[in-house]
Amino acid sequence: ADLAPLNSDTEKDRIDWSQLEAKFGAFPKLPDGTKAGAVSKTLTNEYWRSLGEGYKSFGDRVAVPVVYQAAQSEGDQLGQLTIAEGLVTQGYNVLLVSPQTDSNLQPIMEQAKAANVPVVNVNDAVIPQAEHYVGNVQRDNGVRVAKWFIENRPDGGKVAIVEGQAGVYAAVQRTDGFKTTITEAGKFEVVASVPGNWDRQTSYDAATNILQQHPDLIGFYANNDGMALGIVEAVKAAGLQDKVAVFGTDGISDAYASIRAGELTGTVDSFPVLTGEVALESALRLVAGQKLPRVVATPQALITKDNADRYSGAGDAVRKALLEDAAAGN
Amino acid sequence: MSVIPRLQFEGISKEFPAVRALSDVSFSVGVGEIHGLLGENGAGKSTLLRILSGVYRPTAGSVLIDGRPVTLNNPVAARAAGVAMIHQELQQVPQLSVAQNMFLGHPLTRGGIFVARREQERRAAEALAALDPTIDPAVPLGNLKVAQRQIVEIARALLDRARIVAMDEPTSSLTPSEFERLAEVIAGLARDGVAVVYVSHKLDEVFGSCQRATIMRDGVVVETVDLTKLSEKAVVSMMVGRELAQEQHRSHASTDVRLSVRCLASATKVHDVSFDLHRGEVLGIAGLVGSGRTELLRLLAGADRASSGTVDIDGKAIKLSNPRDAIAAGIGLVPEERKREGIVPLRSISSNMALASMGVFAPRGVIDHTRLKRVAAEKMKRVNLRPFLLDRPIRLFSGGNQQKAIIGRWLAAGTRILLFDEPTRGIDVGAKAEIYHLIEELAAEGHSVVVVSSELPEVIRLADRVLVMRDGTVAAELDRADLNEQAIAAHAIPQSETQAGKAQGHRAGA
Amino acid sequence: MTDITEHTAARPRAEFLHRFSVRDAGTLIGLVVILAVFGALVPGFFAERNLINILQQSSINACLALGMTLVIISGGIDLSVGPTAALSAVISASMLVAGVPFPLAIAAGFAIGLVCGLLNGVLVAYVGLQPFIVTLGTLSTYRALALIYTGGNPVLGLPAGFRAIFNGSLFGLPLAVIIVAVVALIAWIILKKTPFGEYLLAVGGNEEAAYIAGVPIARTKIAAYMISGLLAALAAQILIGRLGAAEPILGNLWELDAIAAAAIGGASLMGGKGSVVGTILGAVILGTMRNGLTLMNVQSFYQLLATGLIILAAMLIDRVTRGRG
Amino acid sequence: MTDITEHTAARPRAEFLHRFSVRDAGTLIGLVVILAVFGALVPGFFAERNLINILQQSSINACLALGMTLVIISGGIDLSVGPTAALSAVISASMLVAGVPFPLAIAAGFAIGLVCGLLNGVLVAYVGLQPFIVTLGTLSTYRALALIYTGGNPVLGLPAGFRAIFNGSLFGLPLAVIIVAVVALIAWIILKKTPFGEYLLAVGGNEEAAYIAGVPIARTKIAAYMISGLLAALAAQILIGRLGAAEPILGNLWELDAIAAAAIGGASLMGGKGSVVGTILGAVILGTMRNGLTLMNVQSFYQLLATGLIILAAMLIDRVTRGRG
Ligand SMILES: Nc1ncnc2c1ncn2[C@@H]1O[C@H](COP(=O)(O)OP(=O)(O)OP(=O)(O)O)[C@@H](O)[C@H]1O
Ligand SMILES: Nc1ncnc2c1ncn2[C@@H]1O[C@H](COP(=O)(O)OP(=O)(O)OP(=O)(O)O)[C@@H](O)[C@H]1O
Ligand SMILES: [Mg+2]
Ligand SMILES: [Mg+2]
Repeated sequence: ADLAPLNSDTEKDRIDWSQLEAKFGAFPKLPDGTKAGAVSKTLTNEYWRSLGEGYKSFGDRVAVPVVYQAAQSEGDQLGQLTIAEGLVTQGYNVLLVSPQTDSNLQPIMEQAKAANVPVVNVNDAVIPQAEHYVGNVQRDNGVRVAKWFIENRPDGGKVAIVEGQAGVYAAVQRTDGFKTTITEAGKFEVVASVPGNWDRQTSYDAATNILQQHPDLIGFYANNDGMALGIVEAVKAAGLQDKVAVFGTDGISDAYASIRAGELTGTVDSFPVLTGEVALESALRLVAGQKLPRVVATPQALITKDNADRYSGAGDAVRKALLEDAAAGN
Repeated sequence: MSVIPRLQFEGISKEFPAVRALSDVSFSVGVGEIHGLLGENGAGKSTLLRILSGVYRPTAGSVLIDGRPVTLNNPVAARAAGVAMIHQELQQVPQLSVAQNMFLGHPLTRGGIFVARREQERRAAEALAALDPTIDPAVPLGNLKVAQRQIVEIARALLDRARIVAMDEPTSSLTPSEFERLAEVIAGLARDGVAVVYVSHKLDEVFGSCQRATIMRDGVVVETVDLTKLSEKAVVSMMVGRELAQEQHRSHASTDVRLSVRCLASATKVHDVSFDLHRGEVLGIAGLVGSGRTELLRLLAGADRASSGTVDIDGKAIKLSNPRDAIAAGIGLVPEERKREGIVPLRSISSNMALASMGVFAPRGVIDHTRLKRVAAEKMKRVNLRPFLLDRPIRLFSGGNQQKAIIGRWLAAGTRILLFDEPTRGIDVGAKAEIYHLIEELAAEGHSVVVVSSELPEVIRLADRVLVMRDGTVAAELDRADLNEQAIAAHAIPQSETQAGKAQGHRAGA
Repeated sequence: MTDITEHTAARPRAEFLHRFSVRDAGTLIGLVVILAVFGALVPGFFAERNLINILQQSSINACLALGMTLVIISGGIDLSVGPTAALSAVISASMLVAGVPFPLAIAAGFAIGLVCGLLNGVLVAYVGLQPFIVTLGTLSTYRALALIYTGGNPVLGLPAGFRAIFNGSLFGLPLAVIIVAVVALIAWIILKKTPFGEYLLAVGGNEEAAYIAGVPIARTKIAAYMISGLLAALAAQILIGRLGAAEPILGNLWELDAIAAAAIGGASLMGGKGSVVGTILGAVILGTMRNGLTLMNVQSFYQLLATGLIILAAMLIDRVTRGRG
Repeated sequence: MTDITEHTAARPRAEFLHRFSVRDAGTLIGLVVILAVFGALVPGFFAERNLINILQQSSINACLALGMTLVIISGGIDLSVGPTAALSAVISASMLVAGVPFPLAIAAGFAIGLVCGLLNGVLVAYVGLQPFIVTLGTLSTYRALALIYTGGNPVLGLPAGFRAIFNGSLFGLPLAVIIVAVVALIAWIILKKTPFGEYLLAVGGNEEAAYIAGVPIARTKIAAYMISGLLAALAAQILIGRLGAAEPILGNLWELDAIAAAAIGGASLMGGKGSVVGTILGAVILGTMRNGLTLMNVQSFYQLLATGLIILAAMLIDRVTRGRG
């Protein structure tokens, strides 16, 4: 029987990452020689490199070798498919894939099934046929930033969005989450929602133009941190750094640095290292024969100057902080 | 000649932006007539024939075929109307084979889908047979020499079995004996009732083949004349609008050796060539097509690299690894294929002229345009450029005037040794006389000149001394006293007939 | 220095054929070297399964590169193949999802490809704009249309029957590979045996001469772009059959791979020159390289480096073995 | 039909100048139309501040496009400008962060640009490979080197003093704009007034004739690529000055914008033709468009559509006003 197409944000069969150990016990023993293969979008983005670090650190902890490959650019759909097919033929016991788009790794699902290799879809684009998904809720990303504005700027005002590449899943979801939430609040007006193409320079130029037209703007939301850092420079160049709040997404280290320096207002960290660890843990539990729910939700948090230190320490400290958050129910 | 002419031009005018190339041109060509079309460079001959073949549309006037007006909006329409044309500039695709070029635009097919290559090649070979049976219709056209390509172009026009064949300087790179074969072919066409319009700067060809000719000057018809009743001289003066002084050869050669070539050889065509060139001397080089003359000049001009041998100038050995070395040593080449090797089509006359002597015009790194203009005006006046428009892109000039600009290039560069490869190919009598005169003047000023030419009268007219080349070596050296066509031919043609038959592409040059 | 110094000998027919196969042989040698290197470094590289993978992974690029080759031979270039494919894909897919019969939906996809090519061709041939800039403009335009049509969302849930058409196997070879092989054969016949092939070479080789000879310049160019569009649409059908979904952002950067394949295969971007066999070899070289580097588990930055170096190396090998491109 | 049938006017000097300015006037009309449209649709579009914004945002593309124009005139193309800029940026930036004095770090960045251009030039001019494919290869290679050098991370924390160099203003104009204006002036002088300019036009116009006339073909081509590399490096310095960070992925798809600007400005990708004034206008057209569309808050899909259509429209206006490119 075919699975219903997965919607990672609304799927009922889900579990929060913090519950894994409670529900399924300590990490099980694995068959000898288990090895995992992983493919992600591109290493030119720190987010995906951090995800790989998570894979590696958990792999090291449980002595499972992990091969981590990535396509050459975010647009390279067939290249990523080629890589994934290579991993299937090479006989890994489990695959972790972060597809470029919802469908470009579709054939892998079938090939892997034929080869009896479980596949875990990790974050971002969602393969509809995916049996297992580990990741956060993309839409929630934008929602969190919108909520910050609603709380911290009670008078409302003009805001602008700088989007990622047109048509990319994460960009569409994040933008939509922010736009819908903030519009429903009533007092805000989204005066611009323009493409930044994941590109710092394009975002800089777009922000300059928007600020010039709307000097009374109160904030920007960018679909990733690179773009947000470009916007920060544009805001500074326009001399509006005290009036305009700028939010990014991903929580890359430069974003933290900028937040601490008081330039970037905030970012939504989705903890890629932790996500990598959780994803590999879930994948290996599958190899060990456990029946996990279809979606394992990983954490994210809105980082601002106030809480930056709490989330940027060593891996274990962050893990602890996030477990506390989970227990507290955010 | 029947009552209704096969071809009539009625009041044809053609204006290009800012240039009136033809005004009110009318004349007619009868069935089976071979009609000469004469005029200086830029007189408008090619423009008229391009109108006939549908490449240009006339600004006014009409073309009648067999008494009926025809619309010739494009080459296809002209072809359908029974017009075949040999263009002055070779219009060929080097990547395609000879046969494919000949059938381009109207290939023979099998079932309308596949090109019938074999059949095309067979028919192409048939058409080529009368002109040059050694050309293989299956080789890529780019592999042929210019002369062979021109023959292919002629053969292509014959394929069409047209009612009108327009030939725009079909023999510009052919030898006299090749012309003879062409003349027979043309006569055959005329016997079949084809009207032939024949443009050539070689008056003897026109007098030999045509009975009537139309003479044009500056875009208008001067007169349509009966050639049997006029002398060449009279025709020439009608063409140029003045009397052309018949100049005799004058030697300015001194005994100082300027250029000394010893045992020069290239990897391919040239073997063991040695000769001296004196100050003020005009040295002719004659030989059959493929005897290695062009390649020898290219070696001297640094365009190709020699595999062995030495070249001395004024007693000093020079290195020739590229044209810059040659230019620095005072050597300049006026190449054979003007369009391909001579001009930069989009650039002006001045720019084309100045290209080889930028250092002179830009002593401090920035071009002194006033000086360049002045020198260009001076040099172009000297070579008598017409029209005298120094800033006009060179591609819009007639071939003769392009050639003058290239000569001007070397004058501006202060070149002392000039190498001319077929200097008057496609150039009219007036300009030809000017170029001869120029060459002599240059010699008188102490320049040394080498002239490669397939036209023996030209060699004899100009040269103080002639080298005859055969199979890449100097077969003979003839002093002015011994200079005549028979003597040259005797040395140019390979000794044994069998050898000549074997060597492909060797055609009798005299 | 330049090709002025070297001139090819003029010789009879045998030489002509010889000369041509030598060009493709240059590309073939490049491929053999690459295969040998990977074969030595990667265990199991020569496994039948992997070789089939390489062919399958090269098939889409080969399909596009064939159309690109014809356009390049005609003296043009088609940067819009990716977005053409995307537009064709989303329209076919949404028809399929809406229950339109397969042949009709596929035909509609092909029609889109033809129309996209027609527009490119008309702008190049009749309006006289530069091919690079025309197709750069349509690159954005077609992509935008695909995005607007779908609202940026993928079209999911293609019927299994449709997917089977392009996903099957015949004689142990994936159908996609066979389809592309047939296309290559047809392209070869077109180029070598038909008047249209001659026209393409003539238009790219010497447009003025072609015009004077009566070659229908505009129609020839337009046909080349339409074929390129059609093959982009075919590639799109194969891909959505494989993926089971059509995305508006499909085909990103396809043009560069297709041009690289054609150029490695000996096509000259100045027009008038190109080879079907060479292009196919070029596409397989690129496919092999990706496959091999992945199997060697080369990190993506180094893969990028290898891609660049191998393109350069392939051109160098080609240059050395067959003379100036 | 083809350019055989129509020919541009020919007259003495006045006409010559006229003819040239007519070409650029075509591009200028395109710009004026676009300005007028946005002026009508966007309130405040003509505000001085916004016009300066447009110039500033066009300056980087203009800088690259100038180098591209010289390369295109010489008959080549340079697809590797973006990665060249990236490599130059990350190396300069990491030197700056390490405390190397500004002049030295900037000089190192320029040197990188020159070396990248040199490599392109040598492969094109001496080895005789096709420019498109050479620079396609180096496009990947240089990008990979930038990524490997930085491990994919941006280089942050550029000294404020350095940033001030490129971020300042003079006479109310951003320094970047002034720098690029100076570069344009130099390029114009090079093209119009120096032997090298004549050589570029000759090499692109008829390489063989240029060779016989003693033009140093190889050196001319190499110099064109080196200038293109140098200007890519300059663009990189301006950009990192503005953004305060150097990313290895900087300059993605810059080559397409630069080529579009040059082509809109009248450069012919067949070589031998191109104009500095036209290129600058082309870059400003593209910059104006981006600016105007952002101010109009056009949704991203429709922005893409507009980009495509405006490139096509600019070429059409240009074509109509100045005759066949
Ligand atoms: N396309 C064109 N545009 C502008 N002027 C042109 C064009 N073609 C020819 N001309 C001009 O028209 C005049 C006639 O040129 P045409 O080529 O017909 O002369 P011609 O008699 O064939 O000369 P030649 O003997 O050198 O071949 C010349 O002044 C030439 O410069
Ligand atoms: N038998 C031949 N068949 C075909 N091509 C030939 C033949 N002989 C010579 N050639 C061509 O001629 C070239 C060398 O001859 P070269 O041009 O130096 O002679 P040439 O005497 O100047 O001839 P031309 O009078 O045509 O200029 C060779 O490169 C070759 O392409
Ligand atoms: Mg003529
Ligand atoms: Mg010769």
